[in-house]
Amino acid sequence: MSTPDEGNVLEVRDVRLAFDGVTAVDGVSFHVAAGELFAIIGPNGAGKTSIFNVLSGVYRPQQGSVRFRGEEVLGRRPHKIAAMGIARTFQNIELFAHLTVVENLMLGRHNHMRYGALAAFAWVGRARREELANREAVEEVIDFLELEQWRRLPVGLLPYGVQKRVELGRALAMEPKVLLLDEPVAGMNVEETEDMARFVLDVRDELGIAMIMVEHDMGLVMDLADRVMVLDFGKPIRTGTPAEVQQDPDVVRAYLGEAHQGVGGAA
Amino acid sequence: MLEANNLEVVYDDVMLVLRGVSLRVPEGRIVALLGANGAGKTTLLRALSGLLDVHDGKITRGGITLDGEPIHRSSPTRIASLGVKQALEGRRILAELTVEENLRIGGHSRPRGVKQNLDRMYELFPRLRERRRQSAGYLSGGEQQMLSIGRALMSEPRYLLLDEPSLGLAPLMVQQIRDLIVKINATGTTVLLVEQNATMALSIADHGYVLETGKVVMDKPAAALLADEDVREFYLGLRGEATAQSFRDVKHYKRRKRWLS
Amino acid sequence: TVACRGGDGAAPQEGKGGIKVDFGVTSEPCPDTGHSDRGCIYLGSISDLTEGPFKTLAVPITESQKAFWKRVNDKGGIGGYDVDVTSYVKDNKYNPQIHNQVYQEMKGKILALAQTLGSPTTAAILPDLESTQMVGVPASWTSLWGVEEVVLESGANYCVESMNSVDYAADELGAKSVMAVHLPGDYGDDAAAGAKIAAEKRGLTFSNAVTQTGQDNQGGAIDAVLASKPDVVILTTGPTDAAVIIGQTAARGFKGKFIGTSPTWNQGLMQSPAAPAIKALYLQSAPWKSWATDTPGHKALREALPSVTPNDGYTAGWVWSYPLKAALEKAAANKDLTRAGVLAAVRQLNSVDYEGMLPDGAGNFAGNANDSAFRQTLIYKPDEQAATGVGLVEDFFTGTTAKDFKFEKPCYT
Amino acid sequence: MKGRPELYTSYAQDMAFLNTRPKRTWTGALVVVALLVPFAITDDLLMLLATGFVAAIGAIGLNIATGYAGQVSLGHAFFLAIGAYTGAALSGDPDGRVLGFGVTSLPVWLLASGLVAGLAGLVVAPIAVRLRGLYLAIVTLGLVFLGEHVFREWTSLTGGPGVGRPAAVPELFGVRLDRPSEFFSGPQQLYLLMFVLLVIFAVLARNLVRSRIGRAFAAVRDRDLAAAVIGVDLTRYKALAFAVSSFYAGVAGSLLFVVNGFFDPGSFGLLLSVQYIAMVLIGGAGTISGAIMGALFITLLPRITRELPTVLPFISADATGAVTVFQVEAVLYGLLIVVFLIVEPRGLFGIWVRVRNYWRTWPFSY
Amino acid sequence: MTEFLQSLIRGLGSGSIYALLALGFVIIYKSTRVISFAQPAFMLAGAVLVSYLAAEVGFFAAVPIAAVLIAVLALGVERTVLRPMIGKPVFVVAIITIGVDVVVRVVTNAFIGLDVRQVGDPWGLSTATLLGVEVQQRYLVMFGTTVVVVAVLFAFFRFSRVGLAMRAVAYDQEVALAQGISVGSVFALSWAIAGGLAALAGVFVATGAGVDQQLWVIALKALPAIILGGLDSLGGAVVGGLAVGVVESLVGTYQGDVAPWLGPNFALVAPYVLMLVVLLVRPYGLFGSKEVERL
Ligand SMILES: Nc1ncnc2c1ncn2[C@@H]1O[C@H](COP(=O)(O)OP(=O)(O)OP(=O)(O)O)[C@@H](O)[C@H]1O
Ligand SMILES: Nc1ncnc2c1ncn2[C@@H]1O[C@H](COP(=O)(O)OP(=O)(O)OP(=O)(O)O)[C@@H](O)[C@H]1O
Ligand SMILES: [Mg+2]
Ligand SMILES: [Mg+2]
Repeated sequence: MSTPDEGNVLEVRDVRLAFDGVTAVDGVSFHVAAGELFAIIGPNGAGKTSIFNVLSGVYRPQQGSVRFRGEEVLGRRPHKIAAMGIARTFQNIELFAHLTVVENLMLGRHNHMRYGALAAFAWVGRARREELANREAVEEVIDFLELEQWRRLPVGLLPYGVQKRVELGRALAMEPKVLLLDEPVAGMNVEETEDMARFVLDVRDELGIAMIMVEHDMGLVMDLADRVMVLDFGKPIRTGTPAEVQQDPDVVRAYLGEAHQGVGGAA
Repeated sequence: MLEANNLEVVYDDVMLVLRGVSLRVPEGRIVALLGANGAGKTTLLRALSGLLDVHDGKITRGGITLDGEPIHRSSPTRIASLGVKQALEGRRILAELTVEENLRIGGHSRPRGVKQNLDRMYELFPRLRERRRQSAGYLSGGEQQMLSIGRALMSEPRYLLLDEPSLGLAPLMVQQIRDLIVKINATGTTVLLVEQNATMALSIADHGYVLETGKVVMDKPAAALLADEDVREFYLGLRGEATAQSFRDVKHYKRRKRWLS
Repeated sequence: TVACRGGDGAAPQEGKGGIKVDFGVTSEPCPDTGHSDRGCIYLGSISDLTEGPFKTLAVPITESQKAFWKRVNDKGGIGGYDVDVTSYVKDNKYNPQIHNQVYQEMKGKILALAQTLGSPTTAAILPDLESTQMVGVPASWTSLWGVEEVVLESGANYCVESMNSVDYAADELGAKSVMAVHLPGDYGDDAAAGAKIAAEKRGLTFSNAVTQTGQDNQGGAIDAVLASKPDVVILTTGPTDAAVIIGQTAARGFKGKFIGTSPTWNQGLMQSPAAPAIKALYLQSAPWKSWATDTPGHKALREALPSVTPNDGYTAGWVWSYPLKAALEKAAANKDLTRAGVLAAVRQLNSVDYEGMLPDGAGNFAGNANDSAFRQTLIYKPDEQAATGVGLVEDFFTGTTAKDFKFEKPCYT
Repeated sequence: MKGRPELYTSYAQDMAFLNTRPKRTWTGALVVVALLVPFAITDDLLMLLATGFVAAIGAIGLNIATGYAGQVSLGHAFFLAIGAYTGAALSGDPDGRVLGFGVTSLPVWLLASGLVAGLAGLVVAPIAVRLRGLYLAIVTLGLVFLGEHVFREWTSLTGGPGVGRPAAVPELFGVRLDRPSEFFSGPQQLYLLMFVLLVIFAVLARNLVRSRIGRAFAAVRDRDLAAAVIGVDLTRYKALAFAVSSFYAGVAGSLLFVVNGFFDPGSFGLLLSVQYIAMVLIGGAGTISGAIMGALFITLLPRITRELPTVLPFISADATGAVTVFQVEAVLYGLLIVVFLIVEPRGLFGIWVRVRNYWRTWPFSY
Repeated sequence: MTEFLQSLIRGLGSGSIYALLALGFVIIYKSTRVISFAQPAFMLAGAVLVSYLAAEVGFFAAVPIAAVLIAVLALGVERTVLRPMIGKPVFVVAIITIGVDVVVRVVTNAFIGLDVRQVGDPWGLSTATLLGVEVQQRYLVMFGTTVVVVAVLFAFFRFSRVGLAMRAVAYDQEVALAQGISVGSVFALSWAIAGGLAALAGVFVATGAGVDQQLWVIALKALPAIILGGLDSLGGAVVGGLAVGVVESLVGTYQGDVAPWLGPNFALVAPYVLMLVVLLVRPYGLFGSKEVERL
């Protein structure tokens, strides 16, 4: 296990989260370095999403600490954490179905605007300036993710794969320092998966944002991730490079399955 | 045999989604249904199980027969009682009910067998047994997927229509589900399998259909589909290539589907 | 005052028989009176006809007024005109806003209001009545009407009636303590105010309990009565409320008497489980005599409504109509059937001929509030034999309190 | 330009208040018609429309909480009442029977009414923030019942039930708008006043809902957990939605009875709350124009049902007959609401969208 | 002490009426997620119907007949105006039920006529002595009937598949349909049961003094009861209904001495205060099931 150092954006130490009877996360520690793509894999119910929920303040763990750029995250409410610079996507798409793509992305920029209710009523001066400026920022994200043709549609009407992309866009619009991706290609067809892979790489290479990705598509994880952590029953059983992890017999037994030697077979 | 003949389906009186689809699911077989997002796969399943109404959809032409008897005007309740059961897309578990209650609901049309079937499901999915008294909504994504499949199996259907069962499941679990489908098929359940994971679907299916924008564009034995070059490119992707490539090398480009031109 | 638009204004003009007219009076005959040679005076009625709390009184009142004016028409009309009270009848659901809205709708087409039911409802149109000089007949007995020029009230108001009831209780029943159990609002508050004034004057202990409509909501009133055990309770509630209060207090051992005002009574109560208690404990005060009384007015009422189930709502509607008839006749005689003319005629009325339904001298609209207040009341008691379920106990009387009381403003303010 | 009517050259244009030409044309035409109406129709209809405009202000307010932020409130009557009493008391006769401070200037008491009601909204917000769906709806209904109790008891303010008090005094720059002036009748003036106020408050609301705050409301409505994770402070925005909604209710409440000139505590019951919810739903939840349409519809509906029986000749005008006009009216009122919502659950706005789409594609424009 | 006991028993008596009403609301809510504002109208209609029937067939025959007839009426309403709304927003449906309420109530009012009507129950205001306390017989009957009805309902939902099916229908109609549950029958059943319960409650309300137009208002007392108990809990409805009755009665008895400044008739709004307090602690009422949410 590599030791935490100054360059880490995120340091998670010994987090334990239990719901009555169920221990979802059991002593998990890891760190993410700046610009790193860190993957978490593990069987269903291993606690991957729960870790994300801890990081974004939805769940409050019984013990442990999460430091984001040196600051403690635990105990803060979700919107505060979002404002600190942690953005995420969700396992089940959590877009605002009645709003358009542009509006969803503008919501991502909620904390980049500061004007209050009175300014909003009048929609002049500061409110107008901020709205216009942020609209430009949003259009850049739209460009980046090639969402132009869907901009004005309510997201509820979009194809599944596009919705996943919009969700990524909303997270990017927040200009986060760390991006949490929960199963970004689940349910996507091959073409969409390949597109998403491209976008994830672009985010890292062009924007330099550190990422944590949870995904069951082993092809994707093994190809993209810098390091991988494997969870089982809430406990990390192995952390290492994709190659190391793939060879680990415990990982094969708990997660990959015997049939899975070599190239990923699951989408 | 469950059969759709020249089926045309319209949503909201305007959106023509299926344009003359014919499909045969012979008794005792596994039939795979592939197709891009929005092709109309789910719509076809809804038509088969009578659930179009809920979505303001209508069958405007063609029909569906079950063992020769037309059922496209029957209520979903009746179709379910005839043994056609659809596992809905997107899990759709009842979050506020417990895991066990969700399973019981699945057995609504077969009240006598509920006890044995519950045990059977818990055997298949030990995770669910651990969580049986917990509100199903707190399950993890994959656990919910198991519950959704389990619920469909609770009524011991004659025809099981599965909509993307492998979505969100861990690789090991995907293998288990695959084995499970083979197993229940062996015990007499006919399966119509909709999948994005074409590799998995075609590896167990007898026959496959490819649906594009509401039309069947391919209708071949599974083995023939697996060998088809187009299918390999569009549904098996990188993994279908002889020499495995890395996702790191992916570039944006638009492919042309040959069968549509 | 209004440019660019027609419809609202009507300049006074010369109508039939050289009478000056403006609003709501036409030279064409009324739609269905069949007297093609007469003109027509349109009167409006706004009443509680479907869902409101006073429907059971409002419907008979409205019917009775139709019969009253039909009789007037049959006996020759007024100054060459028939009176129409059927074209503009509206339901207010006992809601001030609706009352005002329907009033605004009919306002330009009527001369006066043959009925405006309820106090908050009427209050919602009072400023408008005053500014347009429109006269209205109330279907309520609040003491506020005594000071309102445009309102043509009849009979003793709730305040006077309760004073008389308390005096009666003190004199005839030997009561030493009185309690007012009443609904909030001018109806109950007015009565409670009168009861209090009388109790103080007579040196009786007085207590007070406000209740709400609804059979289920009388617990507080019942507890209050049982707690202070007054000799007499002055009730101003609805009929079922009264039945619950009387029945339950009696069931829990209360032995005092109840005196209720007329809206408190409904003959259906004689079939209710509370009937034995009501028969034993209940008395009813009344502003005028009940349906079956033998006066020319009552006789005419019964003849005009031969087939209805007797109900003192009919009596009330009939009695209330006399002053307006007198005013219209006087205005016609003055050759001025404009709104201003009718209001002027009202001021000239020293007394109204109620055909014996109210004593001579009733209906003085010429003087100030104190002079014109009518102060006599009757007492009835439940009687299964009687047509409307009540039989006379005490004929018209004025108690000592009411006799000396000086009216300057409504009692309840 | 003719060829590409919707060519935007800047985001400012795209994000403008009325960003398409049809919107500008239609809105302009509507305003002109509304300003001409007082010279064409009778006073009673003007008063009804004026009431409708006021109701629209209230409905817009409820729509902000319910349609935009998803907080279904049956407590609107309570906030309307607070506004009504604040306005009436502030502008009331200091020597009158009931509480009055003699501040008759309309802008002053209007704003004060809104602020007091808005404050009340903020006070109840902490309770509301914890609750969801129908629990919230019924609890806010509880406010209405508690409010009714207070208003019944506080007779020095309200005049008491069944008695009531005069409404706020509409005086602008020393001119009583409810009295006829040299050029206009009272109802004409009130109509114009209410119309102008409606336009102002509608524009303000429209601005709010297209701002970051409005988007945050929508996010809270559609999925509050996700909204929190992307940075929306749930407590704050739920409370804000309540406060703004109550502010509008307060403003509307203070104006609501100006047309009638009189009101009593019985006016603020369950029925009033329900009417406002009906306005929002019948108009189409989550749109400003829907709220306005819904308010006008509900306000005019009784009038429409009063006119309807005249075309059904078999009904007697008799108050006691087996079937009376008034019963028919009441039944029609219920039936129209039922039938309407069954036919078009998206409300008047839904119908409008249909019509618009029809014309848009006819014959094949755009 | 006697005063307290009497007050308590009166509260339980009227509370059992509220409980019956609350059960109706809850049953409809459980299967449709809608609060049916048509319940007050059904309650009034039930009482009026009995007032006519009792004269013909006697009170004890009239009550079940009326309950069945109102159940049928509710069925009809469900079939005509609610069935088309399956899957539509619940608040729209709730407003529709208000429309239904207006229509049914106005028509029923026409049958009340001008005089207060009587349901002809045999108990009147007669009292019985129970544990040394004098109580009205009708309260005992109400309480007893409610206990029996509740027991039957509980047994029904426990031992039939319907209870679970109802909840499935409420949460997701498509899922229910896919499992072979007849959503229409579940809706119909819940409306019918609720209609019957409303009729029964209406009769009980009317036993004290009679039926008049305003009787329906009492149905609104069920609203704090169902929130107090938890919207989707049958047990909660019963507990909530009784709690509302008892609180109303006790506050009525003692508030005048203890806290007169709260104003007369504070008892009538006391249930709402209780409701607010309970919800501050338990946002889903005493027994309501919590909305499940996770990301
Ligand atoms: N709010 C909660 N209440 C109770 N149990 C919970 C809650 N949230 C999660 N769990 C339990 O914690 C365990 C971990 O869930 P989590 O969602 O983190 O799994 P996961 O690793 O993301 O699985 P998947 O790959 O299936 O999405 C599961 O067994 C789940 O049932
Ligand atoms: N309820 C509905 N109303 C209107 N259109 C619908 C509805 N459901 C689906 N559609 C449309 O019908 C088309 C086919 O949808 P369907 O869900 O059947 O596709 P699918 O092949 O199952 O896609 P996926 O792989 O995303 O599940 C899509 O274009 C979709 O937008
Ligand atoms: Mg997960
Ligand atoms: Mg007078």
